[in-house]
Amino acid sequence: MRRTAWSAALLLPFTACRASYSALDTASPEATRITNLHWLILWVTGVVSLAVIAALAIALTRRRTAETRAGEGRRARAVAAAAIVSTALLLWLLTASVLAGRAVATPVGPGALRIQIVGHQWWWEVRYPADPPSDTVITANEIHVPVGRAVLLELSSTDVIHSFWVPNLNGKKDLIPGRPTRHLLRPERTGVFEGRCAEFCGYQHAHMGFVLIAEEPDRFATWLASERRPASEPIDAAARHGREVFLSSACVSCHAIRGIGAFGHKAPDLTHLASRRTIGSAMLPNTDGPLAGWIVNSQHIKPGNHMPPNLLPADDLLDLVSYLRGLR
Amino acid sequence: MSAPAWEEKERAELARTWHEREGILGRIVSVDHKTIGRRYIITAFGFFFLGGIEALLIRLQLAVPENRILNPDLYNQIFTMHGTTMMFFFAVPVMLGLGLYFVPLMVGTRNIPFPRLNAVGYWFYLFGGVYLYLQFLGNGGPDAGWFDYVPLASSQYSTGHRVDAWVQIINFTEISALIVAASIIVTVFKQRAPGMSLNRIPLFVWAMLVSMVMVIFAMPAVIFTAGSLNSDRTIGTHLFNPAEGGDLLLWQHTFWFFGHPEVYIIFLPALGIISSILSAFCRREVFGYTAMVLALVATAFLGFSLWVHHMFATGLPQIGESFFTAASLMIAIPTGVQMFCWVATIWGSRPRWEPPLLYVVAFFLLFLLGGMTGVMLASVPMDLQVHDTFFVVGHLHYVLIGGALFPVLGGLTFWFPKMTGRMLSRRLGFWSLGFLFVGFNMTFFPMHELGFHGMPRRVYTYLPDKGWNFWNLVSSIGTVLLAIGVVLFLVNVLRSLYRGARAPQNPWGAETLEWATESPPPVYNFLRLPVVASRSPLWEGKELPVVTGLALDRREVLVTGALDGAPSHREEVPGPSPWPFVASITMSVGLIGSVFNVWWLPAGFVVSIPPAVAWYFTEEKP
Amino acid sequence: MARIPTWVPRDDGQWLHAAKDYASTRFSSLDQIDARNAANLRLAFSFSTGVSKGHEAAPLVVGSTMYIVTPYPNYLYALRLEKSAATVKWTYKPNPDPAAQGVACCDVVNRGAAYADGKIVFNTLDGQTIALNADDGKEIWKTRTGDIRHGESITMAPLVVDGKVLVGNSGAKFGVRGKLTALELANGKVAWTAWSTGPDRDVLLGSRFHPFYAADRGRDLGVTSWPPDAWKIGGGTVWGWISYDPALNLVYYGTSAAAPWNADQRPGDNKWTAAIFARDPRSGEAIWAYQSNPHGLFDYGGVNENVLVDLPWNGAFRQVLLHADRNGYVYVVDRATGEVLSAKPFTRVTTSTGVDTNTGRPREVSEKRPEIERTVRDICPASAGGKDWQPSAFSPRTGLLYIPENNLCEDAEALEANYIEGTPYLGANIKMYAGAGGHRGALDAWDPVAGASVWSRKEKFPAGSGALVTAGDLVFYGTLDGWFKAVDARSGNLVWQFQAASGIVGQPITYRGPDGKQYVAVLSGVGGWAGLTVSGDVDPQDGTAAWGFAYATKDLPQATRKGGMLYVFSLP
Amino acid sequence: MCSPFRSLSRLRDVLLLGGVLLAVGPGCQRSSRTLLETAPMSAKAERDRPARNPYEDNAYAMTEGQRLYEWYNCSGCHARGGGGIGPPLMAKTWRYGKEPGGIYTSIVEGRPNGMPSWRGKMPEYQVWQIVTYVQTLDADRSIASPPGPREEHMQAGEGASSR
Repeated sequence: MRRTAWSAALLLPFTACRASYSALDTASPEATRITNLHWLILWVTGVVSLAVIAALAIALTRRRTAETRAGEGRRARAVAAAAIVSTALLLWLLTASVLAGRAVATPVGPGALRIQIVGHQWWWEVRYPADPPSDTVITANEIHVPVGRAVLLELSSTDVIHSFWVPNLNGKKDLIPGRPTRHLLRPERTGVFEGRCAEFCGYQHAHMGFVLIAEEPDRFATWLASERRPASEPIDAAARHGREVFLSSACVSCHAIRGIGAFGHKAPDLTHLASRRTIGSAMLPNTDGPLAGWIVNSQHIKPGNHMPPNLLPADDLLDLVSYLRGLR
Repeated sequence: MSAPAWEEKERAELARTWHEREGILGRIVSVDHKTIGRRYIITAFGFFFLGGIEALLIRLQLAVPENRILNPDLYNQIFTMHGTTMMFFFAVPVMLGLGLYFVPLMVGTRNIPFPRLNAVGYWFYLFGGVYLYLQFLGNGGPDAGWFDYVPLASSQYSTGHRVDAWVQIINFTEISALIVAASIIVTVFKQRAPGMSLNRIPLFVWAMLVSMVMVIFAMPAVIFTAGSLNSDRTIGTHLFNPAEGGDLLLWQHTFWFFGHPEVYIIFLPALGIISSILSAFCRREVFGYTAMVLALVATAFLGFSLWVHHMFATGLPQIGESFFTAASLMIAIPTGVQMFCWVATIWGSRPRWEPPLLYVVAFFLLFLLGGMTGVMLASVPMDLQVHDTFFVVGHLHYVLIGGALFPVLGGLTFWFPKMTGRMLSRRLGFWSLGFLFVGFNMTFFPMHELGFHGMPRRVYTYLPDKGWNFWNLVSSIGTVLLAIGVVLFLVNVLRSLYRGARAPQNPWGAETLEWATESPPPVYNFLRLPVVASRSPLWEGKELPVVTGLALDRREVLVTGALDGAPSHREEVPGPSPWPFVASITMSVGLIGSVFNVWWLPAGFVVSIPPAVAWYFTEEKP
Repeated sequence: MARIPTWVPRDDGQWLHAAKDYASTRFSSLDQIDARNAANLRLAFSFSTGVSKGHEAAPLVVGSTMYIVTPYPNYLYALRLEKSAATVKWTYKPNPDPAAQGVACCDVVNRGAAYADGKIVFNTLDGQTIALNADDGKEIWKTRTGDIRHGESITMAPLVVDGKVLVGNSGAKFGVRGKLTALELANGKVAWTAWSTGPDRDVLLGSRFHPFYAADRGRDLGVTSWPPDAWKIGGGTVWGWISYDPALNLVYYGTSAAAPWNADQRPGDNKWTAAIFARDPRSGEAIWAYQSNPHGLFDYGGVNENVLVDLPWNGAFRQVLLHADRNGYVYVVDRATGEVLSAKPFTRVTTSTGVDTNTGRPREVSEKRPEIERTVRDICPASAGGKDWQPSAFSPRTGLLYIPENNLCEDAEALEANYIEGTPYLGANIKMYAGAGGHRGALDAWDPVAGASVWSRKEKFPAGSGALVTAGDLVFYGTLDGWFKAVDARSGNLVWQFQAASGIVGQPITYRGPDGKQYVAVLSGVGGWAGLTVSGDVDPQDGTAAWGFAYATKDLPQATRKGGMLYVFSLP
Repeated sequence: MCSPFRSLSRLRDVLLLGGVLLAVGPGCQRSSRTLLETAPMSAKAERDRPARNPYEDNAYAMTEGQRLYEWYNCSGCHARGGGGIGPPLMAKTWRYGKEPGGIYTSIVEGRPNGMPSWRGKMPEYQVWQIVTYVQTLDADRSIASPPGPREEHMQAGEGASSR
């Protein structure tokens, strides 16, 4: 639009860098509406500020004039006029903001896709509830959503307050223990968007990210179907041994892998770990090296997180990694 | 020419009556509003430097991605200490100090009404800060952010006595603020110079008065909130435990009901300083006196009505939140009126380009940008995008450093001659302001960009592929320039103390009463209290009429009517006494001890009663 | 008035299995002791078992020998009854694995043995079923059906039906998947196993399965009514009572509550936990099933006894089963089709406002749903139930069902449960306390036709032992603080009582001794879930200890001590 | 001429007072916490394990121990110290003694009467953190130890020890 181009030029210096993960690179009607509101406020307040600065500059540099009653009256009228104009502008911004707010608020459409998100200290549990319950999909730190359909997030937390935020899609909403909240996402184009925890929640608040993938409805359906299946069988002897290592060491006390008898509930569900893009709540790429490093000593990578270091012999570690990498 | 004989005799006798003893003991017993005011300012700047060092450490850690200088535990302590130090131990106390020092002088009286209580107020403030930093040095600093949201700050997720330290210092700093507020309010209403009716009170005094009234209403809210967390953490009540009927948002509501007025308590005195500087350097009364006073009062009222804009993301009902958007936008109007009146004051006057005026110009530029981002944060949908990101960090520093620190530095430069009798160097003043302005903008302007790019607040590090590296580096370099500016200001102050030019009574030709006495003012402020006939007594041109008849052998102040300043009676003011210091020691030990064992609190309270009684009844023989 | 089914054999003065007869009436037609002469009852002899845990077993009398099973280490004594004092004929020590004590949720108890075809069959805590020769105590066969590694133990009394020994398992609180196993009486081989959760082939739901209610019809409901894989650790264990109707050739038993207690972690009906099953004992195929507490919120299991009676209903006698459930309702269910005829509360219930007989589901009160971060108060009846495992007794002479009742309520808060094999899988914080009226227990005389209580005797402590009713119109029961009482079956007046050395949680029986006299026997030895504050040395300062019972019975240690004694009474 | 520091003696006094206050710094071991924990438990380590608890009375270890006490289901058998399946941990006397090394062995080796062995399932530093928490469950719970998490409220009642 004309206005965006103009203001982009004005603010070129600092929007030059890559805008992939930014509130200004919008991918949903809500984000666009908020960004337009942003430009409106920027323009209105910008003009007012420049006017005041100009007035100040002139006042500071103009030659001195005599103290006259008429001068006094002129200045009184100028101040009154400025006050009235600024009040009017603020009223305009107020109405624009309230209208935008109503547009962005959460209308509960019947066809919305329900996703339950539970905030934990420093990772995100994601559940897709279904009827019958056996079709429920449980995953972590990665959210797939179909494009073109409203997504209703039901947010809750089990420990401290977190805040769910995908800059490209919509504002943020807190996850408060004992007080469930709701949030709306309506992605209008496909893409991989990064999300973040935006409320200080302890040691690893900095690395409590997640990935949100908006994809075509059919690809979303195939992803959902694959997530419903139990863990895939290990393909070779090494992977089988890796499964034994998993079941015999500390992993099984916290992690769950559906189908092999690991039901831990205190850490991310690993049934389809290999299908996820990142590990360590969107901190490391999901490849062999980082995964091995993470298993051996996650404290070095994310000091203070709740996963203990695991001193495994080399071959056990390799087999375990090969097993986990096989969990498509 | 030598002063007339009677004046020498009166000065000697007054000096003996209002005598302040030397040495450590003298310091402890002193009740002079100037000594305590100066102490507040110096201690506040001491904490400002500590807070500055913490800021440097934070920026050092965030200069490059995945930096390993500070581990998360230490970083959390440092950013919490930075916030707590700057808000509770610098911003409010420096305003209290300026108020304590200059309000009595500007209203033309000898001392504040409750001098001994004020001494206690300062000691509480000092002991609170010392305790917080001692615990911080023992790796026990609070680490849940300066506003300590529950449940992170509850005993289950913040173990040990870290957050307990934060909870206790709230008692210390807020009690000292309440004490100073009481003293200033009574001084302004009951001890003004004769003839100083309500519409002749200097704008700085109005600003301090309105700010102190806000203190009276805001500080108890945080004392209640911190007290509730304290009882949850130590004796096991469940005020913030949802399982037992408590509510987590109760904390956010009661804290921010104090939180937002707190920043206006810091901002209003700054408005007063700017009015004083502008009237002095434009040699002209500030335009629209009534409008300015009403704007101050309006800002105070609206300040209490918009705290929920800190909580837009907690899922409160949409309609309710938009009320607070309206309130947050409305508060821009009174401040706008003040800025328009200042511009009108400058319009047509011949401003003198001195450092204080430059500080005011810097304030204009920075506060306007702070106001712009403030309006953005006021709107709910916009705030949901930028809340708790570096955008907010940028906004709050623009309105706090731009809106309060620059005016305070301007005020200090303006009043330094009066406080110390020495002029600050003009050249160093310009250099320090230059570094401050450039460094400040280089540090905090990129933060708005980082906020839009999704960088959350209070992160100890960040990944390299997020696109935040460049602006974080720029911001960190900016901090160095800011630090240089502050150091230059300090060098200017220290150098001028010994080698600054001698300052006459009224170096800037200003119009208010503090310039009607020597620099630095004697212990008794005025030989004879001045009588005021207009808003700018010193610009009347003729000799100031004075009040005669105040006793010279007793510490007396003239009590005048609240509306028109008509003299009503003479009141004797208590002199120095060691007991306030003793009482503050015992009460502080009680409060600090209660962190480690609850029974210290009643013990400390009981032990404080004798010194408190003694402080009230004993009279120091001059 | 209701009557005992016609196929129940005439009383032969013996006591061959815990429930006396396949209809589980616990009624004896011996009437030598009656309301008039009961006051003269005196101790005939006593026998110390040498074990000091909860003695929940029912002694058996076969001919002139009495068999008793003790709690862990599960000794089995055969006592010769000829002379005035009991002498030990033989003793069998199974030496179960001591680690089993770590997976016994509610004290290391055992509810007794069963006699059939010259063999004595009983279960051990570590999951073995053992058959001994009744005469010389030689071991005939031993089969392990439970694995303590994933928290499974066995505490129930087996039942021998049609040449098959029916054995369940315990450990729902450890996430153990419930099952009923049938072993061949002759050689102990496993004939069939019916799981309580899982696909239809595991639950043995075949073509003959016709549940009465629509919600119970569907394919693989044991899987679809759970979140994925949750049915594998879903509980529904079988540790209670089994009844058998030879005419209909159906075996009736209940399954315990679902795991974990925190219901939010298992959305869906959680089939077939807290349900009553009717199966064909030969093949194990289920004929009908009725889920009394779908998606159970308060650990209300369905394992309580099903007393088979013929009840006059709308002018005709219907073949029904009476089931006093833990959710506080006495269910009258048609035992041929599984239709719920009536369900009336026999104690104060706040968690539901009644049972909808059209759907068979209780009408839940939503404010009482425990949630994470929210403590729910005044949940009545408490998780231990309006009546726990303590069996009721039915007398055809009075037509009344005598129910040992708990009058307890609780506060509960849900927690996020974590599953680690072999450790409790709970996710709840419970604190129980006395219900309305301050008394914690009672004995109710319940008229199943009218669906109301005729009389009720308040007791200070929660229900201790099971009930026994005789043709002499006497009801015998024991209390947690050690009183063994006999009351008039018609009026409820106390006729006789005896102070035992330790609390009574056993099941009283009566038999005709070799000398033709009627004897009444009961095992005393406090324990079970309610008695853990004594038998488990639980510290009542922690109100949530023993899953909340510590707070409800914190004064029990002053009232009784540990012990283990058989008491047998008779007229002088 | 007057300046805030009228004389050098005044400057000396202030520095003296400051020094005294600084020396009193609590610096208590109580608040120290190490985030990069020791390597997990290996077979060799258990023989020469320290009998003394390395986290003696450390607040961070206490709260971490409490979280692990819940996560590893210790509360299922021992509740919050009152016991149930397992013996009560608030009792005055314990069957295997109360010194930290003994508690450590009970957790790692397990005990014959039903205590499972956690060898290999739990890293060594977590065992020591649980030991630190278990020691706070002693009968006379002193006020100094943190009052513990929210479920403490469930013990409120006449029987509960005053907290």
